[in-house]
Amino acid sequence: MEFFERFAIPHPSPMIYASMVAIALVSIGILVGITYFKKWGYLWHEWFTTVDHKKIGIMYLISALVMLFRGGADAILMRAQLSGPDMKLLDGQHYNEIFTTHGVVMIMFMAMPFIFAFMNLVIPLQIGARDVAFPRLNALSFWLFFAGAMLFNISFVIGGSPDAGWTSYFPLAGNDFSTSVGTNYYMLALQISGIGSLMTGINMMTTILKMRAPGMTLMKMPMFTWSTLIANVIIVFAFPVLTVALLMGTTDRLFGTHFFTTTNGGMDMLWANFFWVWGHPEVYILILPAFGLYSEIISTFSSRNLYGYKSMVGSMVLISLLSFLVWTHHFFTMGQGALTNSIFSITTMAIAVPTGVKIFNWLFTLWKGKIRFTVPMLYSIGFIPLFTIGGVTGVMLAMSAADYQYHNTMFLVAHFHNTIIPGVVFAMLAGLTYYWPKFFGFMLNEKIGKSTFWLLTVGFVLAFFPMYITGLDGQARRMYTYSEATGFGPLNMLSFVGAALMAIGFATIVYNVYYSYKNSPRNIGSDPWDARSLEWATHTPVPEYNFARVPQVFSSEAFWDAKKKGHQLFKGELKDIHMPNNSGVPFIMGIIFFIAGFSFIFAIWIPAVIALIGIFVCMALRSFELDHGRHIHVKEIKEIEAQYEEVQGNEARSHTTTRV
Amino acid sequence: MKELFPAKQVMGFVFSLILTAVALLVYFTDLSFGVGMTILLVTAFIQAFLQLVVFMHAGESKDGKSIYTTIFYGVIIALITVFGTLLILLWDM
Amino acid sequence: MKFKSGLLISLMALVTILAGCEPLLVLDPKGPQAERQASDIMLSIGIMAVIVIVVLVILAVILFKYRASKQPDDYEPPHIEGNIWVEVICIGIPVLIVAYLSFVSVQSNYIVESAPTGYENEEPLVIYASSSDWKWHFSYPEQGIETVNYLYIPTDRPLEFKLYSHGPITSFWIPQLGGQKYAMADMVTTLHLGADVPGEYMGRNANFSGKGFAENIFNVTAMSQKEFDEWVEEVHERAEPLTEDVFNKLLEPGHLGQMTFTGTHLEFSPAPEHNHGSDTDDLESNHDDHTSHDTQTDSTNVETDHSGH
Amino acid sequence: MKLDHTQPLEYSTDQNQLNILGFWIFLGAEIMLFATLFTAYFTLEGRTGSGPTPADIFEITPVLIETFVLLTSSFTIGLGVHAMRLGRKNAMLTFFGITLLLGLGFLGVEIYEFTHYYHVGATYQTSAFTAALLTTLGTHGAHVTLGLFWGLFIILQVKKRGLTPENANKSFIFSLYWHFLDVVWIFIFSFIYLKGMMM
Repeated sequence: MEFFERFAIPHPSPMIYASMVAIALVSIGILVGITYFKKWGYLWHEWFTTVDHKKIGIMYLISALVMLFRGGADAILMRAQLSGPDMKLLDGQHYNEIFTTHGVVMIMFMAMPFIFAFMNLVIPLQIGARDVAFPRLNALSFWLFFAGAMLFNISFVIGGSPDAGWTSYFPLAGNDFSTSVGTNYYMLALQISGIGSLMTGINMMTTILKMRAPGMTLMKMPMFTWSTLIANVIIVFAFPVLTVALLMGTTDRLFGTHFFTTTNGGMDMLWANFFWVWGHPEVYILILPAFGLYSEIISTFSSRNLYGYKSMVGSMVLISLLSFLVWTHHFFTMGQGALTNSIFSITTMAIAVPTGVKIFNWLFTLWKGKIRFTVPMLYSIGFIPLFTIGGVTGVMLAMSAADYQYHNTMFLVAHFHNTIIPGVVFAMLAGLTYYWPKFFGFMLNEKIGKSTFWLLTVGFVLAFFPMYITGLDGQARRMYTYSEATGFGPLNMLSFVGAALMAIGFATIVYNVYYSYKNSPRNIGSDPWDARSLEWATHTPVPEYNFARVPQVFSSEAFWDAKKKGHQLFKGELKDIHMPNNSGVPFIMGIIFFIAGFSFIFAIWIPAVIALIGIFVCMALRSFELDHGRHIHVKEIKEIEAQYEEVQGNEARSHTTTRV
Repeated sequence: MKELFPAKQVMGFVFSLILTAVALLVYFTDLSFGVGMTILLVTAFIQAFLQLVVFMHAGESKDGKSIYTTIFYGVIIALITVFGTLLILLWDM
Repeated sequence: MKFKSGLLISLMALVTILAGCEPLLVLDPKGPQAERQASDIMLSIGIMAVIVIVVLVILAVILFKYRASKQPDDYEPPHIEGNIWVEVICIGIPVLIVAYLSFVSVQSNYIVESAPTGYENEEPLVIYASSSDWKWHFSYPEQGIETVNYLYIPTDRPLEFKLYSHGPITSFWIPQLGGQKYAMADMVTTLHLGADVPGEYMGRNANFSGKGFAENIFNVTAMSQKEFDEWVEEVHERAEPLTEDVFNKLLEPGHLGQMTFTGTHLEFSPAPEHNHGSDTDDLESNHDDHTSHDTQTDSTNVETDHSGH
Repeated sequence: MKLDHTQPLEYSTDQNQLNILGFWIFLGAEIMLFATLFTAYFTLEGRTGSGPTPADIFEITPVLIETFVLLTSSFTIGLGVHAMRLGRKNAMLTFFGITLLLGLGFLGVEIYEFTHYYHVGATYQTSAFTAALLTTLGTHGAHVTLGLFWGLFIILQVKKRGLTPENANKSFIFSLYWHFLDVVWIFIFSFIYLKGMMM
């Protein structure tokens, strides 16, 4: 029986048992449902084996939304536990597990797939390409991310969740102080999804560097493409650091090495150092694509070209370099000398300059525009002041002497949520609303969308602004409880109210999708927002091959110029289009990685070794495989195009009236 | 047979052997730490550059610019990571 | 502009709540280090508030002026690439602000990392503060006293805290006396603090360290040097000596109340060898455990001798 | 498939060019991977706990052999690619074969070296220094091992299917990989071994 004991949860509670049952029931329900409706074949052919960037993007999107709710449930539990002094909703151990998984899920399994979703959905369209550079690698990236996410999410019902914080500082995360397998889950799940992210980085960089439509020079790329390029450069150079750090953490825990232990020469702060060498660039990986989306949206809905294109690009390049130069500000209080702190204090503040340039450029883009307050635009407008507050508190934190007082407090928590929620989450929701019609063929309801925005914004302000104050009043982060005497009670209650509002806000998104699916008209045309870049130049929903003819580009707003100046985007005869074949191997490799990860977590060596061999066999098979892809012939293209034109012909007549 | 051994590659190989021999000076002679490290840094980086240009043909295609940018960007970030970490964890502690 | 007013109302609500409470700990400093930090914080809040307000006002004006509903249907927004002077200003002003703040920040770094100003000529009181799961042990090597979970300090005298940990990384923090610093198992860090005003202050571990982290707090009482000396004498009369066995019991994970002992654990369980920010710092120290133990014991012996008189 | 005959075979299709650029970007990531390992090594080098120091365990002879063998293999694979560009399939295969044999030789010496460390009491679990050393060397060694299999597969494919654009592309990318491993070794040789023995 000893073998099975390690799978038990070390700190069970009724809540966990309930979730266990719920997970089992939902999984069984899904499996039975798919079997009953005979959808296995459909799923396998259309989704599990797909290499189409649009479908992979949609899978990222769905995963990100699911994980948003998982992480959100953690968040609301935390706020509830802290809503009053000496609350007994969660005990210390449970609270620790929850804030750990909240952080990891939100960063690695919500925000990352969310930005990958938009990169996948939009980038090939925006640069006029048929797919990404390595479609099958792209599928593998997704399935590795998915395997990592699933692995991490089963932790709380099998063996116990990690409980050392999303930063997992050693020695707390080492064997001496974290005796359950929780931190193994953290190490392996992040490792697997991290490899997936790295491959996406390589893939996207190659795609953008090599596959742009003719005429699209680097300085004629739309801003989202630029931001994606820079973000992926950061991914390529930051993620290997995480890979190595996780490897060392894993060997410390599983094989008894002494990288981060307190004995035999190990250095605990080396983990913190590596974690932040990756971790700080990571936040720019998240925020830069968000900046790109805002640029597209603000420009579209103020009907203006983006102001200061060159300085926008320059500031992003500068941010990408600076992002690797500031990591020490996460541990100013480690005890290094004043000189080091001064250097990193200055580099950190320096980031405010390019960021400030971007804020002003957005403001000047709005200037003299014709501003339409659609839902994506509301998020973008809300973003500007809220993110400015997040940014300036960042400058405050960068002052290292003062940081001695902010560090590890709720002030810090308020700051990074203040950048990530209006910065990243708002951008993702704006992008979701903005691109929804392109990929699903109908618009999300504006009215519900607006109430979502207001719920989230008011909720956000109520939830996080009080934390600035409690932080300055001495409330440390990650405390599961506090006494009445501290006086933190009322402000934390306010936070809880805000968090509840946000929860309602997120729920309305689901309702919106359902409502719009039922009620929204389908004849929206290919350009419902009167937008400016290439992705709107193709049909809605996008055909498999994206563009029947490769577009010819003359400016960074190719589609706008085509509409206004009469540039002709699509010239020449139709030709056969080369497309990659579907493949089941990425999905299978995802499963093998999952098995390998699981076996390592529980130190069950035989399946671990078999799974590792399986991975190499898959790679070897790939090396020998001959796969030249397939061609869509001109005749077929003509038929598909004709179908779209028929629909569009109907739309053209009602086009002017459907404009927002 | 001769066409299989182009002068460029042979010279590159000989030069890399010479660089290795120079680096070995730090082992076989009694140099101060500073001088030794300087020699190692210089030989290692020349050696790496040699491989990049002579053997790996980094600049030959029309993507040469992207390739050089990527590699140099990587090297810069790598140096920042190495020396930044040493500054934080060893030199200023 | 519903959005603006919503934001303003909530901000106002926060300010009201803020005003209704006691002053925030960090902004109510009782020592020179905390004072410097509080003034830095207030300065940056001021500058940052101006920036936020400027952005808000510009945004509000633009949104009001250029909203589509106000414009004629045939209005075509112009194509504007950018203006070099506008961009120079947009870069220049942030650069100036950042440069100024950097200057202040660097200056403060050196100030908080050195002995507190005002009484720098006094001999500093050295206190070893070490954490274990989830308590604080305060050793006064000069006085030959050790306390658990409470700290008595004299006012108007530099305090030099030597921080390390018997377990996970913790962070020693007394908000009203000054910012925090990490305590780690493999090295000793130094935190300079000082108290101007007698009183009771809250101190805690600020860095997450496991299950009992929330309750990992301690009480700080600042008093005049005379009272402090009296307390030392009293402890020597009344308290039990700290033996290795007792100390090892104390180290077991859990929570304890306040305790007082004579003697310090440094005598039998010395602080880690890598002693940052102190004269005995020896980077080339022997890696052999035995010799380093010996040197450590020697140095603590010297300190015990000091306290002998 | 569109063939561009003005370019060497390995660049001749769009996909081939994508593969080569993509691989260069991957090498950029590898630079960071090894830089991180080096960072860990430099930081932990002096933290030997109760275990041996670098000077205690390093031996110059095996290191010299490894260096020479790997440098030569980097040369021969360069010749292999050159032969490939001349269309000399057999010469190319010979050079690739020699390269792999040299790689095997390198691995053999490295295994000897690891057993030596084991015998003098420098195991993976001994100290932070040994863990960092063996992880860095081991990661490089694992790359070489993977390269041996990869190279073997490529030789088999070229033999079976001839010098197609695809195979030429794979061979060229493999040569990039191999040269890169040599570069990494130069840094290991200089900053781990020579620096360690100098002190």
